[in-house]
Amino acid sequence: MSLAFLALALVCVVTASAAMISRNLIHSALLLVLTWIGLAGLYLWAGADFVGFSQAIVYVGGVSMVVLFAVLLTRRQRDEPLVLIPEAGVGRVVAGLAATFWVAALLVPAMVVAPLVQRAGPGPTLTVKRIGELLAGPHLVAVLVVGVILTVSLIGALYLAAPVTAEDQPEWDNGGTGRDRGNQEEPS
Amino acid sequence: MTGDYGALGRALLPEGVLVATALVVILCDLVWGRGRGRESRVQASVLLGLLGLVAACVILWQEGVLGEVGSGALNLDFLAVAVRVGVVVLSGFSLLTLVGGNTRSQPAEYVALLLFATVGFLQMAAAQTLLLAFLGLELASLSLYVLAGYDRTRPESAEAALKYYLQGGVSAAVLLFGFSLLYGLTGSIGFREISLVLVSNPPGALGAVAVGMVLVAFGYKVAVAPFHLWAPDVYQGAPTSSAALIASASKLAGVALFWRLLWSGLGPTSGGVNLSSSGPGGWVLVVAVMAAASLLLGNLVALAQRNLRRLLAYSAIGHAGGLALGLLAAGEVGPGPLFYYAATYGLATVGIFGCIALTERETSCATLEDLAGLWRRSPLVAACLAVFVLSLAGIPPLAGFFGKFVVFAAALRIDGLGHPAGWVALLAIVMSMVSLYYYLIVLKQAWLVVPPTPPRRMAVPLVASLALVAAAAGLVVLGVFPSILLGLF
Amino acid sequence: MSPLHLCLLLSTVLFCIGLAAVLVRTSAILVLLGVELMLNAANLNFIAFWRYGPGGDDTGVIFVLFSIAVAAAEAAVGLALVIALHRHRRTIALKAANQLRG
Amino acid sequence: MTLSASLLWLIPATPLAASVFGLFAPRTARTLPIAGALLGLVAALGLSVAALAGALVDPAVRATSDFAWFTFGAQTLRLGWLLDPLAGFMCVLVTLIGLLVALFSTAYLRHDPRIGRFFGFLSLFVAAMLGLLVTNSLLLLFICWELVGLASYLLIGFWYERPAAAAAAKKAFITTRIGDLGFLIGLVWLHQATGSALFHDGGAGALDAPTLARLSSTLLPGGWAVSTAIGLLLFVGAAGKSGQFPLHVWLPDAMEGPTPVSALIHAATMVAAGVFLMARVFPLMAADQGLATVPFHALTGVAVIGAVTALLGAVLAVAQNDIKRVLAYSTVSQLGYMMLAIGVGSWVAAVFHLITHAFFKALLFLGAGSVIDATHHEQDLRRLGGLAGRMRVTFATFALGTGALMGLPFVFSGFWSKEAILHAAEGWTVSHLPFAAGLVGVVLTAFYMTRLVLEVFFGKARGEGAAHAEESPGLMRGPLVVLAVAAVGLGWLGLPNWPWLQTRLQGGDWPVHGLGEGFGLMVVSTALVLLGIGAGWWWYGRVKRTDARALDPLARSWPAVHAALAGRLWLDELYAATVGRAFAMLARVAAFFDRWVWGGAVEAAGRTAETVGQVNRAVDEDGLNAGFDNTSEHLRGSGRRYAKAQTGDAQSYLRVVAIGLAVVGVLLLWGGVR
Repeated sequence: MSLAFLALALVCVVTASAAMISRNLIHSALLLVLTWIGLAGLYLWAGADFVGFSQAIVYVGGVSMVVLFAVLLTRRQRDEPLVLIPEAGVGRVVAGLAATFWVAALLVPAMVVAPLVQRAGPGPTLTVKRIGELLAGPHLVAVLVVGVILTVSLIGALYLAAPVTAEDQPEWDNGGTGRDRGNQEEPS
Repeated sequence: MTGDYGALGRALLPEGVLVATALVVILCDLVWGRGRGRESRVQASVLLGLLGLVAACVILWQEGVLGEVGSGALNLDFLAVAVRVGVVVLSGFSLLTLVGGNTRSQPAEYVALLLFATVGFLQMAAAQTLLLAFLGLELASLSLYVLAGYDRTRPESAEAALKYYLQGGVSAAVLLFGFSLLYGLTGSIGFREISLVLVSNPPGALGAVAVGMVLVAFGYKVAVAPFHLWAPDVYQGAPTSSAALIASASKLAGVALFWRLLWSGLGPTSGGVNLSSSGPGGWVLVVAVMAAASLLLGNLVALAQRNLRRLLAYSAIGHAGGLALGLLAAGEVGPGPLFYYAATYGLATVGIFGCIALTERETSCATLEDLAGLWRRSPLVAACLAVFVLSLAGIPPLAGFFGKFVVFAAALRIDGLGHPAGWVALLAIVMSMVSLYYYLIVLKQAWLVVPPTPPRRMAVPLVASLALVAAAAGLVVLGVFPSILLGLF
Repeated sequence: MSPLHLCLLLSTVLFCIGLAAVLVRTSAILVLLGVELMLNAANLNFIAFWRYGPGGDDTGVIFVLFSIAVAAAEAAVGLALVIALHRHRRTIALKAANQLRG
Repeated sequence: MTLSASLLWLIPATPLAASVFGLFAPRTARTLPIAGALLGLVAALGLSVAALAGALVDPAVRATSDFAWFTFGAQTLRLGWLLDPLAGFMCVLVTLIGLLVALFSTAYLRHDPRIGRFFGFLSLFVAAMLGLLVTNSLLLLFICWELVGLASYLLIGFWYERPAAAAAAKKAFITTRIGDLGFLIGLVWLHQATGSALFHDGGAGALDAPTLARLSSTLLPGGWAVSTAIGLLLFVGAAGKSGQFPLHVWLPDAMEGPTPVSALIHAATMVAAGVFLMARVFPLMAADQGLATVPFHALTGVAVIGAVTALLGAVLAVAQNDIKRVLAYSTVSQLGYMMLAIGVGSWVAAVFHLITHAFFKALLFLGAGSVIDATHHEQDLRRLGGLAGRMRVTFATFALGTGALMGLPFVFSGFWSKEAILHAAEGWTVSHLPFAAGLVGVVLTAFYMTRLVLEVFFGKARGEGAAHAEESPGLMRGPLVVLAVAAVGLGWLGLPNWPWLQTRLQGGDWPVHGLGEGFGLMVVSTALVLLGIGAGWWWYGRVKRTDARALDPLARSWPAVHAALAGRLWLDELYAATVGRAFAMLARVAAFFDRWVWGGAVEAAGRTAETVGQVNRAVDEDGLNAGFDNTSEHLRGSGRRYAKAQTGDAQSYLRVVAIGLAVVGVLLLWGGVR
């Protein structure tokens, strides 16, 4: 058991917890970037170099940027003192933590007692060339599907995030929010 | 390895056609549609999309059963082909609801996303590794999130999409975690290899957690209680044709995927179909509980609904219980009854959404009261609606009755009442009686109630009416001659 | 406790932290980040099992590569949806999205 | 000319074609659907007669013709047609009465703008009933059974503008669905136990002797035979359709439909289906008779319910003021007699009575329709009167029908069929209570029918409608005369010493008992009829009613009894208080569990008190005076309570997912994923 692992694990847990507790959205996002870096470090430590670099590039370089964009775009006013998250009510916090507790109570013992076979000695190595062969061979279908997924997310995200234009208005207005009706209880 | 590429190319041809069509639709709209009226752009996009779907359907039919391709990643067995044809047909009907419906902006992107979602369904129908199952699920889900939130003018649409997304995202994360555990337990991601390892090595507590996580995702995808909560909100808030797609094709593909995953992958953990030897246990028991909860909850809550779409959603939750029951029974009698139930259910649902889409062109179609006098506005739509609703209610000789019959009979055939599935089947029979009450309320509104203001006749586009009649006729024909579908298996 | 068990424990802890964020935080963006954390935890499992597990093949690593891509796509769509919500309700508090009910 | 079994499907197919034609014909064409329906019925009648002729060539032989409906894997589901004298007689009965009712309706509904649709539904109704009769498969029988229910729903609710009609249609549909539930469960069970959906299949069918031996020898926990349980479940279905206690509540309300529909429902189609089903599956019902160890025989249950219904219907008919309601309760009572006959083992007597009853009850209903039509829709006995002179044909035929229903001796058909039933009941070894109930019912029947005739046709007209009534047109009188002839003459087909009908139905010898053997019983029953007539005359004949508002003579004598009877013994209210309450409690208990799982422990704690409060309130508030619809309202209320769990808050949904994951995981661990 290496010290490096413990250190990285500590970084991940601490930053992730802090990110999830912080009341400032920007702080949370930045702390989470640290978590991602920590995870990338763990991958490197385990010998999965390529995955580690991918994690760093995609998350630290990509996802975090998208998050920051979203944070900035959803500020109410330009001069708003950075996005403070409203307090969750006590009930919500307690109910949410209770639910999490039950899941943890299920998962943690199962993980700890699992009788797993472990490989002795040094871990496997995986070269980039081998990854390339795998992607072009047995996992070719998956590569194609991921391509489509990325296309979908590109089209979808651009469409959804774009501002509403005049073209969006329906030609026939049938009372817009009409679908809200019928939720109310009938008088009984 | 290179020899495999040819077979793979053939197997993926339908997907390729759909992706190409999607891109062509967008391009065409950019080039040809510039400056044209919205109606013609919608028609052009739908027409192109439909062409793509028809082509895909023909190719699927022509190719038939190809067996395993892509190094065992996909298994194009008989069920896969049947489900693939089924989802393409249901996607086609969902697309057609766009013609009659209250048209929205940027139809080309909408059609393209619908086609991408169909590609996802096609993957789900054939996936035989955890990786492709996950990717197919995600492709379909991501497209559906966007489709659900496609109406940018209505806050309900955004809200529905966000709720759908959040529960979907959590379910996907849970599923991925479960998959990682399965990989760890068996050292493999192929369903068959997993099954082989699980037979010889009991998976223990970690396996229970992994199976539970898979069941969470199953519950989400098919809207089985208690993972159904997104459904009413999404049915209500999403654009009509998106809701139709979510309710029909997505469900059929989900059922097929989880049938394969649970039986041919996790079969050894099912606790056995024939429990008489070992006593109840495994996921069969849990799915039975979920099915019972769904049946009770969906049908009872549907009784209280005044909103048509929410009523449909809760009835869908009830039917999801039936699908879960069919999933159990599939271990004994094969996936035939399950497929029949899911396909005919999807057809009836997509038909009802078609009727809603046509109705809300001119007036709002939200509450049950909005249906009042439908038979005066359009006898054709009202008649088709009656067929769809009665099929859902399980009135013979429509396909819905037969779907229920084969599933219940199959569930009882496992071991009569000696098996939990038998009891759930009994409950399902009782609940199908309860469901009749609210289905009749829908029909009463459409057929008997006279609206306060004299209704105008509504204009029904020819294509839309043809589609409705085709769906209704399909339900009648499949109900009278069920061997058309069942005989295949 | 063996390294594999420690890795699993770490991933479980991360999974639960993510879940807690999803269930407790009011900001839709933070909820999305919680989901991302849960996905990351699953990825960590794959790597751990690849490194220490019984299997001989490399599919675990490949799986992680794909899931990273998918997670990124999911994040993009999710954040776009949050922006869409914000457009209507002028807030990203999840509580604002409760018009559909019953 | 005879009709082979393979062509039996033509019999239901002709009215079905007519109904499709009638429903899709343009609304302006009024005569086309009528002509189509009449033509279809005439053709079906001809085919039925041919089929019957074929069946009578050798009554002991059952002709079946089966076909594979679909094949699924190694399994093939076969359906088929079955021709025996039972099916033949019933087909002729249904088509003949259907035809007469249709003829009557052409005149009765001459002013209705939707007469085309009416005839479409009517044809569908008859077609479904015919399909039910000629099938060789319980599954196909069930499908037709459901179609009969659907068509009756459409016909009872034909005048949907009237809220009472809509409510009655709903009530009929829902009540019979409760029965259908039993039927469906029994059907699925039978299918699962025998692996065959066919009745007769060369030894492998569900009603063939080897299968029955297997079913009756398989025992359930508690010593019950499987055949007993399945038989009782099927009887629940038959009880729903045939208006047996306690599922009879829909039948009187079904009067809201047009009167010809009532005639059809009460005579030949809907209610006959239940009796027919029992006759058809009689071998199954009787399979446990030979077993001494079985704690309960299926037929015993049938006999008891039949006796209760026979008595109850007659009692309730006494104090009704609506002419159609009196007749409706009388139908309930007569159906009770039929079930009683089946219960005591004489299904042949039941079918005999079914046939005679079909004719005279159709006659009585059409006669009532004639009165109602002539008096401009006056149905209240108290506002009628003195019609004997003005409507001679109607009166004469109605009187003949009354004689048949009472069972006036020797001349009328009802006498002979009722005698057959009472004779069978007398010989039942298990108990004599059903026999006694049958005898009491005879008195009551004579009493209420005497009252009906005296109030409607004698005395002086007490309302506007009755004062200016004129005889109905020829198209209405014609069917009445035909039915009257049958009501008198049909009984001669099944005399005790010349049981032609019985031997044909049985397919073998029927024990002939000469007039001498049954003579004592006949004397007793004749005396009872005379007693009933005398009592009726005592109360309603001596002093004629002169004012519509005058108190009922019976109410003057015994006010408490009359009030109880007029309130239909508060059975509807009892249902609301028991069934409705039970559903509500169930729903609340379910809602409680639901919340507990959904909201997690924290939310549940706060809401337990609330749930307890709700249960409390329900017990307090829901008094005994709620109506039938409360049952469904309770169900909806529980749904509404569930729906509140859907708070709209996305995070509460996600919490449910998390809790659900934990619960599923625990369930899996507990169940033991091996």
